[in-house]
Amino acid sequence: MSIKILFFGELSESIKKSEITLEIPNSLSVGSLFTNLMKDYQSLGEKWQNHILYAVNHTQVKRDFIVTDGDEVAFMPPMSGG
Amino acid sequence: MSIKILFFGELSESIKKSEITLEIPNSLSVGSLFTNLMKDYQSLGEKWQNHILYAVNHTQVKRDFIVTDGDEVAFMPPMSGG
Amino acid sequence: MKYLTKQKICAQSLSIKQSHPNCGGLCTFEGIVRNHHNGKSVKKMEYQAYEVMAEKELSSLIAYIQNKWPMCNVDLIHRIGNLEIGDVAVAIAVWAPHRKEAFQACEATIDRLKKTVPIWKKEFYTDGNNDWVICTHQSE
Amino acid sequence: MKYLTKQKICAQSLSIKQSHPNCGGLCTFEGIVRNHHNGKSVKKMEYQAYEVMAEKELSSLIAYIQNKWPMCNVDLIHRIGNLEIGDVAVAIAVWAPHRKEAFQACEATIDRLKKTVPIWKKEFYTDGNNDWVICTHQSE
Repeated sequence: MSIKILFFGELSESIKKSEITLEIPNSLSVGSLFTNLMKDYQSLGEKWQNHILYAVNHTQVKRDFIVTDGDEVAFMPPMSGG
Repeated sequence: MSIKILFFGELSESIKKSEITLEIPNSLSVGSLFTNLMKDYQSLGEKWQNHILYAVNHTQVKRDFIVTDGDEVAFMPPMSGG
Repeated sequence: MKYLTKQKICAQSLSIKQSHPNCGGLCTFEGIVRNHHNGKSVKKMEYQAYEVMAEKELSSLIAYIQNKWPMCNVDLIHRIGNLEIGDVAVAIAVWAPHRKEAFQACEATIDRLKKTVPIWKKEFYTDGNNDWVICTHQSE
Repeated sequence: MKYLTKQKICAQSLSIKQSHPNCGGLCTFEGIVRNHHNGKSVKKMEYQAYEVMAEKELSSLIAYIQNKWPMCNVDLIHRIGNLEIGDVAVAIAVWAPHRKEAFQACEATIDRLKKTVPIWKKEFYTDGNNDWVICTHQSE
């Protein structure tokens, strides 16, 4: 299945990507998706592991939320608007 | 001695005066001054007795403050600005 | 007159006079003539001040607030005379490095203004009656 | 874009859109780019948003506040893109019949906005460095 993934703020800047589309064979949680994606960026992954916020289709979700085909997933640093 | 007296708000409207100048023989407190002046307006005097605020020369004072020659005394209902 | 005026006022006219590059927050308050009070339908208001003393008290009020919140910058203006529904009676602006102080100082300014500044208002109702407002100094 | 904009903003531009004759108080807050943060000298800021979600969260935020303070009317706007010192990043306006609710609801709006709306800011310092702001959600 096909998942669109968005990165924001420092996270996006660090991995030099703001958006990717991923083909994944099985359903998995947003938390696992993040861990898998961060394998190439180990120190970054560890830094953000406990602080990252997850959104699926513009709604914040917990790390065990399971993605489905066509979802738009966002990995977000803690918000700092205002 | 000569005292200028100002009335404000409902008090001024009720007695139909906003300013008078009074010649008084002896020093007296602003509280006594008010009681004396209100003799002609008994029900009004009783209504305001415990609510009136006193100022002398643009500074709020307590009812036992003694006026002196040339003072500007103000009798003020509770403030309602803003 | 410095803090009193008979002209229309708004918080924005305070803002544009000021620039505080170290301040990250601006909280403003406008007290507006509303169309009802204590269940009565209000048509207009008349504000009367003991002008000389009110100017002095408004100046003292600013000094008091800036002393209590030393990082804050406070400005204000109070209208007197005849006001219509929707007109701004008082406008207060507080700049502060952080927002919490801006909110606190702005609310403290309007709370204290109502207690210390010799201004009185008279309400004119749609039924033709009128009344001086007797302020209980609760939230209103 | 409804609540996000790349143009200059101010609370006054919210005010003039609104008329609430039953409201006696208007409290506004402007978050302004200041020239310092955590001891560093700031030159400018860049605000980035997850735009679709931010619009949705800002709309939800207004609904949340108006549900909690049913007598209040809330409007807001948040700027994104490049901001200079003194520029307004966010402007919030709350009209209420009584002032206490206006202050409470306005402060609650900016507090909650900082936690729920996907916007991030990067500070550019006068020494040439830059950093994304990591928000602790204390008063700032």
